[in-house]
Amino acid sequence: MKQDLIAILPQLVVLATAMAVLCFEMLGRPRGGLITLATGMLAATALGIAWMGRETTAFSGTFRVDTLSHWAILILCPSAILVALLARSEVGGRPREGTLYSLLVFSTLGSAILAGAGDLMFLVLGVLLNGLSGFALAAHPKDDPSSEGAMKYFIYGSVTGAIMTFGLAYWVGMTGTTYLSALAGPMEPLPYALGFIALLAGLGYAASLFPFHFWTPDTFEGAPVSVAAFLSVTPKIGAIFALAQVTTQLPDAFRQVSLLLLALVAAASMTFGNVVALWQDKLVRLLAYSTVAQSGYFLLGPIAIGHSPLALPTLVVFGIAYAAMNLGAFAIVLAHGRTIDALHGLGRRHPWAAAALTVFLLSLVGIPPLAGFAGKFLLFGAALDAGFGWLAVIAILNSAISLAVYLRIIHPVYFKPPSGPKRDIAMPLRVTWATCLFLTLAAGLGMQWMIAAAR
Amino acid sequence: MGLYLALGIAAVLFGIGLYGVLSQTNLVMIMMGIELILGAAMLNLVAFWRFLHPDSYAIQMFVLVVMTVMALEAAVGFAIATQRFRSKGSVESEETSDLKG
Amino acid sequence: MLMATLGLAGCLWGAGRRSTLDEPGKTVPFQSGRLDPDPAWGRYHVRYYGFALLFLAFDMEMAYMYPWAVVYRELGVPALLDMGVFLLILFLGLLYTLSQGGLRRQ
Amino acid sequence: MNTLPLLSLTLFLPLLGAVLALLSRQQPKRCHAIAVVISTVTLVLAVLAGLRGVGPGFTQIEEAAWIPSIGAAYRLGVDGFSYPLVLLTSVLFLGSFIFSAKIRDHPGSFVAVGLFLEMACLGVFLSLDLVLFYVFFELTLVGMYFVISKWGHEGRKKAALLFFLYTLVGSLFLLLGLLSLYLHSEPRTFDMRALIAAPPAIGGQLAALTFGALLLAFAIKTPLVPFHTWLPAAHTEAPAAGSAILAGILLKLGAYGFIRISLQMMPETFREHAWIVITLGVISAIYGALVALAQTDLKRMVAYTSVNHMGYLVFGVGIAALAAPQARGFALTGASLQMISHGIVTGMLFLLVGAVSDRTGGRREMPAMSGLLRSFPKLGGLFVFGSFASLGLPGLAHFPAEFQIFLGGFNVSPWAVAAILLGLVLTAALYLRAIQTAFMGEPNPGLLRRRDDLTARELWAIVPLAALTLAVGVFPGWITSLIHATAERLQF
Amino acid sequence: MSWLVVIVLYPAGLYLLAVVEHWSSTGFWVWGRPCALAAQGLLQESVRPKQRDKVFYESAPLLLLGTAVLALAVLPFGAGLIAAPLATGALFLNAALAYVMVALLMAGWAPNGVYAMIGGWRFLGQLIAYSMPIVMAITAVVMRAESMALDRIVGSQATLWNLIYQPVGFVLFYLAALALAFLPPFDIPQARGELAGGVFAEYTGWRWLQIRLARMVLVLALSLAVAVFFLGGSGGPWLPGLAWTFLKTMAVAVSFFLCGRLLPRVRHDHTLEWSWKFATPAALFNILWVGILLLL
Repeated sequence: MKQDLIAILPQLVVLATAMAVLCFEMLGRPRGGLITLATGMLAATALGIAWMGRETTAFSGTFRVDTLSHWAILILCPSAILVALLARSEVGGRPREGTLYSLLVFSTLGSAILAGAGDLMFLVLGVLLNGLSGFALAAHPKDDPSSEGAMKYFIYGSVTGAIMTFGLAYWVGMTGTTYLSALAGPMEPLPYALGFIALLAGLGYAASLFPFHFWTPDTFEGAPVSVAAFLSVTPKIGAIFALAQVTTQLPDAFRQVSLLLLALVAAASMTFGNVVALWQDKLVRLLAYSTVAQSGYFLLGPIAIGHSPLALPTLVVFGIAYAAMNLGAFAIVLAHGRTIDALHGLGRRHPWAAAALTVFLLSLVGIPPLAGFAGKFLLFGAALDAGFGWLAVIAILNSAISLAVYLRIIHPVYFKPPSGPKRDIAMPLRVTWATCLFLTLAAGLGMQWMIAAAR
Repeated sequence: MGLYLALGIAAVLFGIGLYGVLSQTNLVMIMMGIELILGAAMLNLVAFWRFLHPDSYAIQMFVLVVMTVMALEAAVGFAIATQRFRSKGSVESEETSDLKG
Repeated sequence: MLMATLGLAGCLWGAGRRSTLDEPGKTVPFQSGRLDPDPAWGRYHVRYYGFALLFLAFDMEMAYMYPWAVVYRELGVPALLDMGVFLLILFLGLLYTLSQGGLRRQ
Repeated sequence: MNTLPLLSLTLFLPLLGAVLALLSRQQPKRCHAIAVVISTVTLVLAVLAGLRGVGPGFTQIEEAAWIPSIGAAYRLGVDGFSYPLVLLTSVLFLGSFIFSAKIRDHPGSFVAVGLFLEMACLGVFLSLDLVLFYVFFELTLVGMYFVISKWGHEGRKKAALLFFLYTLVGSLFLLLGLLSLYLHSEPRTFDMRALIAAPPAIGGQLAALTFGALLLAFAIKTPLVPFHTWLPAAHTEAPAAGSAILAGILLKLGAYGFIRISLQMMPETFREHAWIVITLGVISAIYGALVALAQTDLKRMVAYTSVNHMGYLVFGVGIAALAAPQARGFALTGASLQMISHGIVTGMLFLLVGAVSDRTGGRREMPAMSGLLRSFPKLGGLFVFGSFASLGLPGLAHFPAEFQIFLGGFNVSPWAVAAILLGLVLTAALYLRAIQTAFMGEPNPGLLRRRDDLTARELWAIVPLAALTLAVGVFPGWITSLIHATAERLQF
Repeated sequence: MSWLVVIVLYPAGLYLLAVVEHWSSTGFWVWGRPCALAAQGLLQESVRPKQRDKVFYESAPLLLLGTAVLALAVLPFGAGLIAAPLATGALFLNAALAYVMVALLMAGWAPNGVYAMIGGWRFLGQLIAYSMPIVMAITAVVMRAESMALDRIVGSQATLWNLIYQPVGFVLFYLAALALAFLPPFDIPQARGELAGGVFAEYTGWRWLQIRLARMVLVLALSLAVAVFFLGGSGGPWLPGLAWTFLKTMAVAVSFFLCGRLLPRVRHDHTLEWSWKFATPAALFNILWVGILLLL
């Protein structure tokens, strides 16, 4: 018991932070909540670093303390801080500001739980915690678009969650336990298939993978930009890591066909996300579709895990890269406008912000030596190594399409006349994107540290 | 036999729930479909516990977890429905057309 | 005696079945004398949504508490601590609702 | 490593310059001064590195740990193939910066992007690590994209997009190919030296696929027909200096990749599929010449001759894979020399075309021009000189290169050489026609916006290139000896 | 034999309770009042709204009665005198009583009248208020007994009644039971004089009699529950367990009506607010209290 608690101390710190932030909100001190959030998350991160290298399980094997769960903490907690800074500049001063912070941390906790799930119940609970906080976050402004987005998010989330629970019941019935590690046991094809498809639905929705992504653009557009940024990063990383936890345990008899299904989903997500993004004029929607595509790339990691020594580092590196560049892009969007038109001539007005935006977008494409390149480079390597060369080819063609998508933003930023005057940008925003910029630039050089730590 | 009967009923429940979810436009009705699906999941679990793995505590626990999921999703769902109702005056998902593109 | 009681009740019931005058207002629900009341089957603002949502959360917690209560004495202090943490989090939710004015009549 | 890391200095000096230029972007003159000074110093450093001695194998290795977990590291070094290209890069960039010192539209950004591009190009040639190679390979795209879409002509947006997309697809396939090489190396490493010393054992279909990915990547970059469609648009829309660099250096990245990666790391597979490469080379040479012949736009014409010249080059590489050691030496040396010659000559031609269109207000249709030689004797004379070099006149840069390629080719397939010689004839024809229509005859006064001949600045940019053309043509030995030694060492 | 005594004793108790109830609301002690009411109800004309939901209208009183009987079924009338000795008796009791809310909502909905409807919704609000205290109080009792079987719960109080052991729980359970049976001061669903009869405004004649009967049985069941959970059930000196249970039950039931006579009616929003602000925390405190006592 005691060892269990020590092993999951980072996650516990996250929980405590969420509660402490909530307490500050009760006292009507959102700023204190923000500071608490930052402190708590930094503490969790520090613990995550200190705990690095421990490989154990907690609570009789239901929660895995391993590379993925450590790195989930290391990625998600700093992201939560950055998102909180964004939120501060967006909804600061409005009612229930502190609640937003608290929900951010709760959702982060959900993702952290997902990332270490060694048990089906943790999968269900992680998706639930993640989702519930997410619904509330999306509905935070209480206006028409946000409630619509939240409603769609809720419908997709709860339906896929229910389906996932239903399907997982078959796995439980087959194995008699809820351990993921028991999957390798005797298994009939039909219950297995039902369970796997259901699982894919549940986690695929959180990761906004192709057939389950329909909530993404609407929710992102309705929600505050900071929340959209959060929703594009945290649930996704949790869900993909959880998928990785599952795919390492797939029974051999169905492994190939399951991975093939995942691969098809990945290919569809990438293609759909990128192609649809080509026609978007609202930046948030564009980024929403691009996150669908990015999840498709991300899915290469879980597919390759167990077949390639590169897969685990890949998940970590791409996770970091994705968080940094996506949050950065959203931060710029928040600062400078939610449509492409609003960004016209940004290079003239705010050269540094424009340069940062360019870096984030090129990083999303995967241009070296930026973070996105580091991630994709390893992802493609892992996919090739695992024998999914065709998927890597599709991913590559999609990278090219995504270039066209992002150039639609980059081009007017530099080559169109300015659409508005220079504006003062709040300090927290600048801090956020500067941090993201640093991470995006440094990830290529710092890859070694991450890979070494992830092994 | 009992197992298959229970699984069959659960499957039917699931089917009804899924049909409800897909065919209804009112948020509250959709939530009812969701509850049916979760109910089917619980029935499945209980049946598996009763007929296949009578000594598994994990399955019982899972049933409790599913109940929690049900309740909390209902709670948040109603909260969203209330808010939607206040801002828009309707909880029909068909009428949600402000956001598209 | 039982038979007699039942028989009496039966007679009385039978007596109550006799046909009655058809008066206006007899077949409409009471609404302080209005004879064409609006249908009541509609939406009401019952003003306790917040409580209802809180109730849902707390009610689920009870599902965990019953089994816990049964084995509480066997498990001793750890059980107290476990449930203590759980209830603490839950209680925090209650406090939060209180602080946000959720426990006021809406 | 106790000595001064000259290669790293060469590599990162332009980056420093880019930062300086950005910092002083308010003062155009200082920006251009920075550009010229930095690129001159870079050239000097490159020359100094060469004076230290470039051996047949990789020399002047500079190595630092980067990602040891996956066997990637910061590794720089030069050999006979890459060193001349490094020199070419520094020379051509210096020339281009001198030539574009007139740019007044955001000169700070221009200089910064240009120097960034120079660093990327140098990086490709200097790096001895596949990851590093790929990083710089892609960076060139970003730099070039901004050059074209910011300082290009009317259709620049589309051209830049086309260029970026097309070449990105290519380089992504390159990434796949590189990863495949990595995954099959034993132990897994990205070290080029190790990969060349012990080519990865990829078997069967996978080898073909890997080779195909690499071929596609380099064919797009080089470009070979049918993957050349981005090239005319990009060249036409790019500013003069941009075109010069695009043709002079960026195309060489593909050609260099053919030799360094396809040939050296997958010799067996290359040999198996050499015929495809040779065929592509022949087709490109002839097709490029034919299409160039049909152009009326002077710049497009020069652009298509690039396709033609790159055809020879790739043909040479393909021949080298098949030929016996003796002939291989010729073919490879020829191909390498062709890179240098084409870089110098085409770079010079594009700068000259730029000078022409500066004087005609942006119009470049040859039928409209006439008598340029009389109007601008220096400009015209240099153009004629460049044309003769480009069509392969003996004594000028292309001749020794093409001669050696054909010499090697005769040992393998005389028919292919015969076919490709047709391209040579066509090139001669099209240049002569261009000279005749645009430069001979009476001047067309309505066309000209400016009447002055080449300015001192332009001369400073172009004349050294012309001198180099002559030098390479007359004394090719000083370069070929380097290349030849390296080519001889290849053993497969 | 014991069962026979139960069958005689408890209906008599019911009759007594009906008399007490009349006294509590009017102040007159009329022994024949229940008989008169019964005769009146049976003779009275059945007036029914035309546009009613027929199924709900007819089944609501029956459901209420059934609920109360179900609750009685698991409660021990004396040592070993349980109609259905369930291992999860406490849970079952709780579950059965939840249907009171369903019955009242049905009754409120069925006649399509606003007064009834409002009464129904008010009871739903009341449920939200009382269920947490009642459930948590039961939990604390279960903790002490280490079982949900009601006879074990009675057994656990052999030395000390839960009334003394966990007074807070007793108070909460007592008040919640009042609310559950919508007795004054928690009678707002019915709210004589305000809602014109509330939930049951449209019930007349023998249906109304059913409701009154069900209500009495419900009160009896709840009193019995209080006796079992907190007053040691059948435990007591000299007299047989059966008698002790009956006496305690009647005492509790009479005290219920006394409360109604003494206390002012509580608005349903106040019920809600106080329940969540004070009662639920108090219930949690009670659980903690019992938890600590048990570990000592």
